[in-house]
Amino acid sequence: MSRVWLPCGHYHQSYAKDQGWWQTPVIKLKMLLLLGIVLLGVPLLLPGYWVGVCTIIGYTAMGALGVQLLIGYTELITLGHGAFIAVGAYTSTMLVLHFPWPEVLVDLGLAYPLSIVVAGLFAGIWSVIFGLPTIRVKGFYFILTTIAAQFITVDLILTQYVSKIGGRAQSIKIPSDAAKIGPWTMSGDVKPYLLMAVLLILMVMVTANLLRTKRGRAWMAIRDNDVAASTMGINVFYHKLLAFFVAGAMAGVAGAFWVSNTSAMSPEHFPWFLSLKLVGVILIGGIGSIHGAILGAAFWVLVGEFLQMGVLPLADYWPNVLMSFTFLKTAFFGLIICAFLNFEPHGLAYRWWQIKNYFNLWPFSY
Amino acid sequence: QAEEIKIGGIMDTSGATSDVGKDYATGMVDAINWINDHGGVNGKTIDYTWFDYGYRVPEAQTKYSMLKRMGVVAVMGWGTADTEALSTTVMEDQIPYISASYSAHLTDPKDSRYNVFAMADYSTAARAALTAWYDKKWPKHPDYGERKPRLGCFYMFASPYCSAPIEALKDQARILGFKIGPDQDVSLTALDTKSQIMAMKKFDPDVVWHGNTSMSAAATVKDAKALDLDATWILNIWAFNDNLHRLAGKAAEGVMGAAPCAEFGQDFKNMDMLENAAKEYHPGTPLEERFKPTVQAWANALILWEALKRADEAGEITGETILKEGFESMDGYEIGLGAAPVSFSSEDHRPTGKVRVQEWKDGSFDTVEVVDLKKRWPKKWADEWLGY
Amino acid sequence: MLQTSGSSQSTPLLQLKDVHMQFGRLAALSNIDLTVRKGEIYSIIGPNGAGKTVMMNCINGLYRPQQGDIYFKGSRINHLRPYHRANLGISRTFQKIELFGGMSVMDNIRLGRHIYLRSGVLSGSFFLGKAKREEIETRRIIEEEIIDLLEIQHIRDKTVGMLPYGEQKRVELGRALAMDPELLILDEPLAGLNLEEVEDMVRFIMDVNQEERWRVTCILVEHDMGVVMDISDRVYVMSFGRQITEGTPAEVQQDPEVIKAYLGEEDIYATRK
Amino acid sequence: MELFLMTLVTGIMVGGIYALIALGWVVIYKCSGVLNLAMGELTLIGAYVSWWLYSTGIPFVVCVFLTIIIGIILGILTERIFLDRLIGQPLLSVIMVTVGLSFFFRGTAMFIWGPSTKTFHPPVFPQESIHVGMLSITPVFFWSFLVVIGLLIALVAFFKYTRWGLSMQATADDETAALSLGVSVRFVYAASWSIAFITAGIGGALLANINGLNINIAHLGLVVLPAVIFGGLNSIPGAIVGGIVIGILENMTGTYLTQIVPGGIKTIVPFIFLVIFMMFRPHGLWGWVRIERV
Amino acid sequence: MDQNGSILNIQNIEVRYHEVILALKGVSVSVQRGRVVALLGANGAGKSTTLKAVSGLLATEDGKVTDGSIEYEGRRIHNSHAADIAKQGIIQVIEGRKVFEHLSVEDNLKVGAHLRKSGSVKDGLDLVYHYFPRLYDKRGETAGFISGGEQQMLVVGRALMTEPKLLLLDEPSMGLAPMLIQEIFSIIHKLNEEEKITILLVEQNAKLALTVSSYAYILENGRIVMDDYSDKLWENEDIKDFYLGLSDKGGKSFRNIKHYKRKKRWLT
Ligand SMILES: Nc1ncnc2c1ncn2[C@@H]1O[C@H](COP(=O)(O)OP(=O)(O)OP(=O)(O)O)[C@@H](O)[C@H]1O
Ligand SMILES: Nc1ncnc2c1ncn2[C@@H]1O[C@H](COP(=O)(O)OP(=O)(O)OP(=O)(O)O)[C@@H](O)[C@H]1O
Ligand SMILES: [Mg+2]
Ligand SMILES: [Mg+2]
Repeated sequence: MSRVWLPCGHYHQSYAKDQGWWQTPVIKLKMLLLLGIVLLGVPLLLPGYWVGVCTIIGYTAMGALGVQLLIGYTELITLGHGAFIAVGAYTSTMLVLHFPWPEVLVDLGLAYPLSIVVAGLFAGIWSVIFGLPTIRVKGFYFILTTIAAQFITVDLILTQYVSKIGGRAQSIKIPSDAAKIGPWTMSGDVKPYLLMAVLLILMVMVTANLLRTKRGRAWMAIRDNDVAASTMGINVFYHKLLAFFVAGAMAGVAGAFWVSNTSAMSPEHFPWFLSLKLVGVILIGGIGSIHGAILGAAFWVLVGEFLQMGVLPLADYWPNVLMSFTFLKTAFFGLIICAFLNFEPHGLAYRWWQIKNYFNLWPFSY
Repeated sequence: QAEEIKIGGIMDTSGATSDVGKDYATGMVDAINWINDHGGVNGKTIDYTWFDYGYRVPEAQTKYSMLKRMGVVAVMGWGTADTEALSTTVMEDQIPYISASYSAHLTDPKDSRYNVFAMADYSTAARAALTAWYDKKWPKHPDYGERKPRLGCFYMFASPYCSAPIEALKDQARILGFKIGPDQDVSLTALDTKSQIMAMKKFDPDVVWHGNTSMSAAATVKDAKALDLDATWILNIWAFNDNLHRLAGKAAEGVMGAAPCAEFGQDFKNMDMLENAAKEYHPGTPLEERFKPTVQAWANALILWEALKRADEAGEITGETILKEGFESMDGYEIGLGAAPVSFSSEDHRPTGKVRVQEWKDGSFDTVEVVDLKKRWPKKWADEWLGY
Repeated sequence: MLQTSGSSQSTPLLQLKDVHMQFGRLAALSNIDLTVRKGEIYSIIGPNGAGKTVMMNCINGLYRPQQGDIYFKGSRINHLRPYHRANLGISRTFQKIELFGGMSVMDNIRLGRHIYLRSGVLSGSFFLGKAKREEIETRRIIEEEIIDLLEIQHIRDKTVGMLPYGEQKRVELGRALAMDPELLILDEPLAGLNLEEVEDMVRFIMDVNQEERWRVTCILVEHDMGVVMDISDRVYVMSFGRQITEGTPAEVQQDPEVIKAYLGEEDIYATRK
Repeated sequence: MELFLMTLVTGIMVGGIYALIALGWVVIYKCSGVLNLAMGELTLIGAYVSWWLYSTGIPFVVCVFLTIIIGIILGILTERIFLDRLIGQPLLSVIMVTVGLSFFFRGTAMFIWGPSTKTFHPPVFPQESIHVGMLSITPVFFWSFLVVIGLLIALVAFFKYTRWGLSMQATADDETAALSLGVSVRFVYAASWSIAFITAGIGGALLANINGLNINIAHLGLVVLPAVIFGGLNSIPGAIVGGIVIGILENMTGTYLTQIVPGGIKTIVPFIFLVIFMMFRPHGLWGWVRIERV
Repeated sequence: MDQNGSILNIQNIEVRYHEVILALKGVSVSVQRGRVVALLGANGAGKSTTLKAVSGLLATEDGKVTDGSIEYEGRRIHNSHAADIAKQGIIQVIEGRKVFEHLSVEDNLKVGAHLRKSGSVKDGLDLVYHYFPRLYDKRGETAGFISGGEQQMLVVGRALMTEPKLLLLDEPSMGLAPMLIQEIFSIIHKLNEEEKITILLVEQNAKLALTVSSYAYILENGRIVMDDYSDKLWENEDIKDFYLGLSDKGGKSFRNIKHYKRKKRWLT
């Protein structure tokens, strides 16, 4: 297989940048602006529906970030990441609903936030279990293990056993006041969105930091050349498991977040398609880039929305075929993915890099 | 310009269940158009906006919130997972949610006050079908009176729809005095079920429940015939339709099932209305391609129509009035279409206890018996069976 | 030209005793005995397919010989995995460049310092405390000692996959040096370089071998006889997995068997037409 | 004993169907190193095309033949339109394109033919089973088994004895090097997709005869993944053996294990088994061993 | 050098990678039919890029000829498909020993014969085995497992199997034992003399390259800085100094190298 080497690591162009987050005033300004948009702009300016869409984007991005870590940074191809989101979601649900929390904690609204943490840890550990075969199995053969993770976790354990806890089979009802953080009940459009935004920002920060320190570099080394990595003193197996843990934990947090955005939890929230979608998201966004995961999620969700919107007006003119249009929508979505990868095989993040490079060289391209 | 009533729809026309979902969605559009062309809701027209959610729960959630934003007063829904995922939300928003999932879980107003549907829920249907067999077929069996009848179950354990009525079915079997054999897991996409049939043969059942949809039902029925499993098959609602005999051929002979409503084109009250509407609003789709989901869609549309009218007469049309003045005031409302009259109350959203049970015989569906569970087991109906 | 610092050179750093490595029916190494002393440049030469790379792989743990023992600093390391041996101070470069193609030059070299970094996942996640301090320190070491030594300032932020071959070789050496190794295995470091680059590379090797800061013992696998004969302290010649001879460059050069199996009659580096 | 034998035979027969679809998967992997996640949809298209032809009154054998021809055309078109620009690009991108293709194919097929369940009318194969001793075999399965064996021989011969067979494998190994030797990678892609379309077409046509066809046929594309992995991603005989082993395994579990461990275990046990199996053979039965040489 | 009779004519090409990285800034090379032409230059000068531009393999690395033209026997070939170019008889031996790792040595060679008429495959194999007996010993082995030098022989041998008209050799001697280096250059010489293959040679071993070639170009930083007949270059002081290492008074040893650093580029 031939490979094109692209920058898919992490960059710090100057000595100083290595030390912190916001170095120059310009970057600081940019970051603040971005934060402002994310935390204030979106919830205040967008209509509720679009806030909801943004929440879905964020949820997708949280899942995709873990997949990015595994595929984009460690080259552990996973087609079963949905399983760990599910584990997180169920852990949190179970904890919130059935765990005998001390009254104080419930009153203070800490039960749910704590459950998010536990969900993250538990999903991380669960994910490590399915990472164990990496000690021998590599490449595409490994994806079988991840698919197994999906089926064993969601289709067997969650569906058959966990879902039946607490009475009604298959779907566990989540009362609207179950997801409570401090005094706020997570309901409506804006509050779940804000929770999502905070969690996502945190995750991006953690990922970015990990990637520029020891562990992250080790992951990338394993991705690029695991034999060489082992001769550099990197314990390849341990680091793979670590990647699984971190990615699984992020998925778990995403799942726990989902609890605040649904009123019943059932295994059908986490179909295999979800896992596949997460991989699609990072491919569209760009392999090996953090903002790729977010851009990809936005692209995926928004294209779906716009296609949906595009079909609606047609209903008035052509009601007969509207039904068939839903298939054209599917087909079109497929076409967009194909076309996208044909013209941007390295994803959105790569185009971003190109533009930056172009401007760096711009006046003097020689 | 007449006043408009905004109704939303969340349908699956492109996802995993689109084989039946599309027909349902089409029928729904027919029905709403027809309603608008026949007086609307006391002169007001219905403005119906629907989305395809591809059988994906998160999408259903965003679609729902979009509909809410548009100001709909009621939503026509589809699958079990998404309906349940939204049930608390719709209760808070006070938007009645009329689904094609007849899961019995949705019938307890304590948990899901705003969920309604027009036909016997899965559990009631399953109980009725088994009872009908017990009433009509078992007495003709050579072993009648000598031993307990034996029941075996085939269904996909992992699917919510398939496993939803199992508990109720087994409960009913115990009430009627059946011996219950081991369950067999059959995937919705099973190609071949010979080994399950062989395993079931050891138990030698008299009656077998199949809880999936038509494709895997056809596969099991065919294999059962090939392997001489001599038992009567009872199929779950979404399996017992015209597709069955098309797929299973001769093996479909004698298969039973609950038919909470009629097949498309069968001679029942209001059916002419469906046919005319189908011809008028979707001339591109030949009538042969319309089947039961269309009828099911109509049934849901018709009860909503009635509820809207009642709400309108009581004053103003809002989600709350539709539920309270509309649905919950219905007592024995006749839909026609072979469905039993429906009643809702604020304690009980089971539409009916009365189910028609049919069998496929000589090229048509024959009614075996109309079972009225509510009348037969009034105490259990009232105290035990709600919501599972 | 031998013996610059007598006493330390006599201590054995690495010993292979009767090492035997078999792939299917092919004996890639048989009865290999050799001793590399501290501080020397020890060259291994032999025709293509002689088993040199296999031997290097055995030393740093990528292969496990079926038989025989490997001692490093006096202790037996047969059972240790490669990352473990790296921790002990064995580092290497590869014949067919094995860089981390998607990462920048800096990050590649930083990876060399992996074993010296101690911070945990948590402090790494938030880039606080120890992790931050360590990173800055690493950066300093790399900038001041390695990048400066190898003269690769101008490419340090480039992705290595895009660099030309010659520069990649240099980066690879930099990465190996970042580990502050005691034993540096160089597998054909000069292949594919032109004269000027060869000279540079040789200079680096000499530097790290002799300068007080490094004092690295080197095992050099190379086909460039001009360099091997000039800079090695001792030369080990092998063919078909077996030792042919061992000795000082001058001795080896004269050995008829070596000439027959490896060097050939002509001196290709001097003659024309 | 009878139960065991029946389970075994059922497993083999169902395995034959898996093998049929697995073949297409392996061919594409073998030639381009790409995991084709659209395999289910190829089967779907094959099934619909042959059903559609049959419903116009053409004899079944001719239908299958025409399906094959249409498959070849579609294979070439797929390469031209969707994959040509991706030659030399990262494999994962190509894999994702197959995901895009799966949406595209599914949507298009459903747009053309509608989602409702279709059946071959009149049935092509007799619905009654053939009885051999105490065993009973559905004719469709029997035929597909024969087809699988035929395809196995044809494909193995193709890869072993033809110039293109070798060059295609070389392409999967190193595209750039193959290009530099004048192997047309576009042709290789087109050919491999055509072959996949052919096997999917035949497989789909037979499959649709079993329980009719609707969108759920696409599901099979993934069910066969364990089979492919078990056999080794680039081994044609491996796909067949894998298909059969997985078929048997599923049915054995279904028969003997579901009672003990209830719940969906039938489709899951093959995965569990495979995860364990791969600890001993990380490249399946006959897959290419990953070369880690420095 | 006159343009007539040249089989390959590269005129003032500019090559970009990823649309932004400019690797060649105007390179013109002309190769006479039946000659060996050498391309020398420091690392990163763009030698490999030039060859890839000719063979069309640039596309696989997201590179493109953005200016100038490449003509082969009068036809413009730049930016056409690599396989089509190969069909016209231009074969590149890629640097980095890209063997088909999972195929056996003999199968590797057979893939090389892809463009040959089927009958002559055996002749091709005989020829390659004749030149590289070592490959004959290893013919059944999986190519990924043979030694680096053997892989180098294999890629050169594989290219010979294609019966090229114009052979683009990228560092053929890399990693070969001294004896084999002599061998491979005599093979290059023979191929040129006996099989009448035109060769464009990129080689770091300037002495040998200038020995076998009749004309040579020096590439620095994406530009041609000097070109002349090989004999003339051999006499050139700069070349002697930087490429041949002959300018020093005799007896220079690599040991003493550290005492002087040289840095000179023609144009930068
Ligand atoms: N993993 C392996 N599996 C099978 N055979 C191997 C393996 N590694 C090496 N060999 C065989 O061992 C022999 C020695 O290979 P090695 O790479 O050590 O040669 P070398 O001396 O480094 O030659 P060169 O100078 O060409 O690099 C080769 O003939 C090769 O075929
Ligand atoms: N795939 C690529 N992407 C981006 N830049 C590249 C790529 N390949 C080469 N380059 C750049 O093009 C320039 C020329 O590289 P090239 O490989 O042609 O050099 P070379 O003369 O062959 O060097 P060497 O002797 O080291 O092989 C270099 O500066 C390199 O950074
Ligand atoms: Mg070697
Ligand atoms: Mg080069």
